[in-house]
Amino acid sequence: MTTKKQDDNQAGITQEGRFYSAERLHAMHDMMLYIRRFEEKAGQMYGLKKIGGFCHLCNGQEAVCVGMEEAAEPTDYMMTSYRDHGHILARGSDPTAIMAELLGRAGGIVGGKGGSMHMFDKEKNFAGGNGIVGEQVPIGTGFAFASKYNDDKRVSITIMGDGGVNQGAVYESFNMAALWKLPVVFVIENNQYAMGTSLSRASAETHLYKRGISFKVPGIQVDGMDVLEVERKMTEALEHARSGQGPIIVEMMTYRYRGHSMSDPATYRTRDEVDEWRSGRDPIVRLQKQMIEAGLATEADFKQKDKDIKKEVVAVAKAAEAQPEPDLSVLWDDVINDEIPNAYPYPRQVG
Amino acid sequence: MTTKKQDDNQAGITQEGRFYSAERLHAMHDMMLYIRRFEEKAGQMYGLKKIGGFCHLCNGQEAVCVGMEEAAEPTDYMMTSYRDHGHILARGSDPTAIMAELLGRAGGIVGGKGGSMHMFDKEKNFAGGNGIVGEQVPIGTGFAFASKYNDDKRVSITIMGDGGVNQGAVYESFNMAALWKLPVVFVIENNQYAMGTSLSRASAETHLYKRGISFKVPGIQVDGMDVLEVERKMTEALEHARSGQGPIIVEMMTYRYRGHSMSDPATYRTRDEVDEWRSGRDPIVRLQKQMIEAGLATEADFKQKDKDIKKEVVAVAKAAEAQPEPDLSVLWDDVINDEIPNAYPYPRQVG
Amino acid sequence: MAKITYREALNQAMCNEMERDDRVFLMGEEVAEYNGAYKVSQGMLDKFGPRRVIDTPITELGFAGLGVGAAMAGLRPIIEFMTWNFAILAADQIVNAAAKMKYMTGGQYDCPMVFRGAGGAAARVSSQHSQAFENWYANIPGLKVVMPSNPADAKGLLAASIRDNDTVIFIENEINYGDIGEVPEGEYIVPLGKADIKRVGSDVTLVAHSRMTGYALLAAEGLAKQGIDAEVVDPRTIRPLDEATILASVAKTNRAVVIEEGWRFAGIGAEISARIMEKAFDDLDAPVARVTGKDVPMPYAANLEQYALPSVAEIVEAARVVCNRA
Amino acid sequence: MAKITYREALNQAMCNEMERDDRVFLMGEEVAEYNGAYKVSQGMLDKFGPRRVIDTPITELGFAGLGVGAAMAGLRPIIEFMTWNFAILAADQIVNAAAKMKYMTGGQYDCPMVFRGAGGAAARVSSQHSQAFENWYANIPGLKVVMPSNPADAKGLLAASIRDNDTVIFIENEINYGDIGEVPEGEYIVPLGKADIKRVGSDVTLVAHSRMTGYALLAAEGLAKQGIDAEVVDPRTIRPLDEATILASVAKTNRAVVIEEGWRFAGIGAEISARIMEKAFDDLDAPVARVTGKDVPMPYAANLEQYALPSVAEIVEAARVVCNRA
Ligand SMILES: Cc1ncc(C[n+]2csc(CCOP(=O)(O)OP(=O)(O)O)c2C)c(N)n1
Ligand SMILES: Cc1ncc(C[n+]2csc(CCOP(=O)(O)OP(=O)(O)O)c2C)c(N)n1
Ligand SMILES: [Mg+2]
Ligand SMILES: [Mg+2]
Repeated sequence: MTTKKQDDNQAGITQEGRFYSAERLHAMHDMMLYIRRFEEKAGQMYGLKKIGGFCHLCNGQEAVCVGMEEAAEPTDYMMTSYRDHGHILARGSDPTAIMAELLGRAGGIVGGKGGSMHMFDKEKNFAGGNGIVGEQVPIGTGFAFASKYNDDKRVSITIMGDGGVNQGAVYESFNMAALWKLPVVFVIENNQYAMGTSLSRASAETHLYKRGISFKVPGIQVDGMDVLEVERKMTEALEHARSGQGPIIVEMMTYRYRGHSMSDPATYRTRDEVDEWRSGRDPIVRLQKQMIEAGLATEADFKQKDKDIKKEVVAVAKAAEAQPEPDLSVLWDDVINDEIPNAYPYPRQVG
Repeated sequence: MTTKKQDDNQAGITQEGRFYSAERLHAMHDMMLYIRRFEEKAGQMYGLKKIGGFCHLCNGQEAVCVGMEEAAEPTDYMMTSYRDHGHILARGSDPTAIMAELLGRAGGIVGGKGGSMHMFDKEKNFAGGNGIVGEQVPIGTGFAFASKYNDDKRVSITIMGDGGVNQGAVYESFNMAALWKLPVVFVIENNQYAMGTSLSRASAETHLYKRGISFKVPGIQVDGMDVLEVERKMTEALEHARSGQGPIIVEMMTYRYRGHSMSDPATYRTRDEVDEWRSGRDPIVRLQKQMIEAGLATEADFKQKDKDIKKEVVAVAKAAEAQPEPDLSVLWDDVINDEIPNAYPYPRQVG
Repeated sequence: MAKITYREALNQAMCNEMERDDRVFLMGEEVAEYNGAYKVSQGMLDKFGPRRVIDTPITELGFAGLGVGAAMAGLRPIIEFMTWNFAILAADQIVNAAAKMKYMTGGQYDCPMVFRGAGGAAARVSSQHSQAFENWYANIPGLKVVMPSNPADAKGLLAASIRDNDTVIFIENEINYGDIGEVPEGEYIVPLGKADIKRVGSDVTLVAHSRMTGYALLAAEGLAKQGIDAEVVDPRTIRPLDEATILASVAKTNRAVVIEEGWRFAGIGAEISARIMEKAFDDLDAPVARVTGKDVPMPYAANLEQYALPSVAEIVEAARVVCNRA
Repeated sequence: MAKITYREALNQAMCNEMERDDRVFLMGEEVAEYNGAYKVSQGMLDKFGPRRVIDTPITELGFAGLGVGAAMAGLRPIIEFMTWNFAILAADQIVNAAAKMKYMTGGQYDCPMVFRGAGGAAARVSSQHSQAFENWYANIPGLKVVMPSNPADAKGLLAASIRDNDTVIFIENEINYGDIGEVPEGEYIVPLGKADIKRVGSDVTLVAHSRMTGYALLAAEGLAKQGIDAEVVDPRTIRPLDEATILASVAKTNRAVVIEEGWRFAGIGAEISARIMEKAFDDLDAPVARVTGKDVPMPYAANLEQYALPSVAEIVEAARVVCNRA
């Protein structure tokens, strides 16, 4: 059970026995829409070459980001791959700092050193932003180890993709987490593709929630296009981990509308397939419909909201762009903590 | 079905509907006993410091070595870890060359370069002898890939331990082998311990034949102390792989009587536990009993056989010891094939 | 000669060798249906079919090891790493298996295979995606390390590497993939272990490989304007190293600068610098200088990234210093 | 001062630090119930219990990464690799995660942890178990690399490494585990980044780390008999390197030999040799010489193994050559 308040006299929606207040629904909706618009803006800036390197959007996957965050405690750790914008926005990190990071500016969330793939926010317990596929899985297991060591009831939410799930370190992690009953929820964002490789071309067992069976890690499958289901199932999974029962796998069935990264035209998918997800199952439209049906909002409200968010995002982008590039001297910052001044390579200098 | 002949009019034993001729039973018995005595000799030589480095004996596990080999075709590939003496002896490699290798002599099976952990015999399709735990598993999968590529109906018998099975590369291999239906039999020698770590302290799922479920690799469990059961189940597994159905896991339940290596006193096990396996389930004694019961041999026959084998082994050890050390010049041999004479590091010279 | 890209040159080498020898196959992430993350394998699936051009799951250690086994069984794998940054996951199979297999088996088993992919920094891809690991592999007996700097060398060296009977670490450069140059058509082999003088000069020797060869050539142009005539030597094969060509150049110029994109400490430049001084101590009029990547993980911001990498200006400056002209 | 083994000295350092700081824990294969494959952690499970002394499955990449996460979450892991040969499986977590974490996160997350275990060749353990990887890790910004050569340094350096707020690669030596020496009792810290002159001399500088320091000291004895007075410098910390101490020695002796057990190409010796020549070119009366492991995988046979390793005789010979006495 999350500690968030629930009030049965309030307006809201009850789904599968769980009540969501209008306020909470609006918050979830707004965050999903914010992520959508924020990333569209990022895509645009990438097209203008203001953002460099690799840039991976999560358009279509917003319900996963937001529903998980709704279920989690702020003290729970969260870490993921390079496809990290949505998750860190949902965590509540400063959008201007995130946009500034994309632009490589001084006020970027990691000072311009990481870019799109390496978003971190320690204050919010968001631990990346990892560029090596699968690398965050043992690391997330380590956060869970620390929670158990400190007995602090925090859970590590460790996110990977349907491609990343094949990496050997994932199974080393499953085994250790199960053996030591570590409080970790392994989330698999199954968006059906790893770059151009469809799930069934890379995985012998395509039901990814079953990937823990060989290690006694239970798994559940979730409709990742339904933010409320994500919230509910994630709440259960967190409860499982938090209560000392050990790890659990949550497979989120989802889809990315865009290519793998900004440079991928995604010709390996049919237009029909993309349309089926984008038009038929979009998580934002779905929640809007539910809220309208429940009389919690009108189409006009959402139109207005969209306008407002777009404006906000434009302002964020402007503010970020107005920032200077990092000072060249920061090149030498944060390589290590304890610098040893009289030994080579000498701190902060060439040669 | 193996291509080995079976003759129902011959003397022999029928078990689970499968007939074993007296000749074949003797051969299996003799090989198990040979391995036992050979390794005891190796242990003795190690005690005398004639053998150096690490030396891992397979006392107790002989039925696995011999039963598998009985089931396999000579063209099937086989590879294992550093605990390799029993397997390569069962494959039919020259015992003198194996003993010479242990002694670091010129006539060693790999010229004295590998020692106990790195036995190879390409002519017999025995591919090691690998010292990095788990490393042979992707390699074995690669042999199977080559067999499929060449459509030559060979199977790769890829052996690992109950400790090695936790390595991530094993699951990367399971997945690829299942995805591409590669002809590989993954054999797990479950001798209950990885060095001093008992199975349940290292593995969340201790039924190791289930370790493929998450990758759609089927598995079976075998009494690895019964050479006939090993032969039968392995025959089925090979047939599965050879017929194009993809990989299969065979968990061999077995036990090593000695420590992990010659330097391990194995104090982490109770004497009772060791005795239960050694006295109660020894594969050689078991087969002897069966053969005596079936009137195929007498106790005296086996006593004589043991004497003969011990003599043979002594002769082998003598012959190996009589060999010179490798010539120092071979240090520079076989680093690469295509040497480039005028480039640094220069072939066959210092600096 | 046709003008083609570095990427196309690599593609030609692979296609030619696969036509010649059925044992050669290409395996890696996205090499088949996607035609390669960087399009190096464009069209190869169509040409050779899924038996010989194989997409893998994202399991570097697994498919590298699979390649080792396939090579031991008699095939000649080309294993593509999307970049060498990811190959670090497979280092065990490369170093403990492939490199040692022939030795460890007393000569019984060969590992004739090529591990290839992009090394060094691409543009703005940050710390985990911008590393030069050639010094790691060049340290290891049993391996050869090859790094072409232009399209013709890319084709000739890759063909030679595929035909070589040892394990070759073939490190390409993502920034160079689009470079265009004259490349001989048909079969073309550049032998391994031979350096190439990319520019003849008399005042100072610039030793530079991969992307840095281009930087050294630009620096040489700049130096020429300042009256310094630089010779540019591209080792092409890092291990084994054609030091005779380097030493002959230094014997002529008496001065040397070694340039590499990677980090300085125990890098390729350290080896070449030490080697020149060990072997040509008396030829030298000044200590050998090194220009290398700065000793920091690669940052993302455009200005920081540029600062972290070696620059043409730094090469010019280093050359001026060793020529006593700074 | 008590005379204890190198192994016991390491054990003392870990126990002291674990008593001081509850955040410190030890994890690795066989470290707990078995008391360590090489008995370095003898008694620690009894002393600190299974919360803080943890046996792992054989999954180097996994538990190295687990350590990285635990360090990011505020603990101070000591991750033991049974040997550094197996750590190659974990290189990705060390190089792409631990080393870069502070930089990549703009200073937000630290990785204060020690990766430790035996490096180099033990006795007769053949090619896959006899490798020196210090040059790999010394190349990487974000890491420190520490290699003690005697019991006192082992204790003092390990304590300093555990207290250090960065990721430390701590490479022990299996052959040295049984060495006995005087070791200060109680808290004892040897600061990182400080070389130590193990023998004062005036004719030639021998730079040697880890097991090779002992070889260099034996060589110095031999040289003394031949009238050559060698100074032996042990860097102790490889990265960052106290080159000032090395350069001061060379300024005095004008001659240097660098010794390492590992392979030559782009090894630690390459860096130190290049560095001495770059920085002390005019101090040198002869080019710096290197004595290294032979460029072959390590063979098993006793005579071949001995031949493959650097020998005291080779060090003596190299010193004679640089002193023009050969
Ligand atoms: C170890 C490693 N191998 C390869 C890559 C290149 N790469 C980046 S993303 C990606 C696909 C990952 O797909 P998935 O795990 O499904 O995540 P998604 O992108 O769909 O979110 C690949 C192959 C990498 N970054 N790291
Ligand atoms: C990657 C790696 N890690 C650790 C070791 C050290 N080591 C050698 S054998 C062994 C135990 C293996 O146990 P298991 O797989 O059960 O095989 P068994 O020895 O029982 O046959 C360990 C940890 C190694 N050789 N390689
Ligand atoms: Mg995906
Ligand atoms: Mg075992």
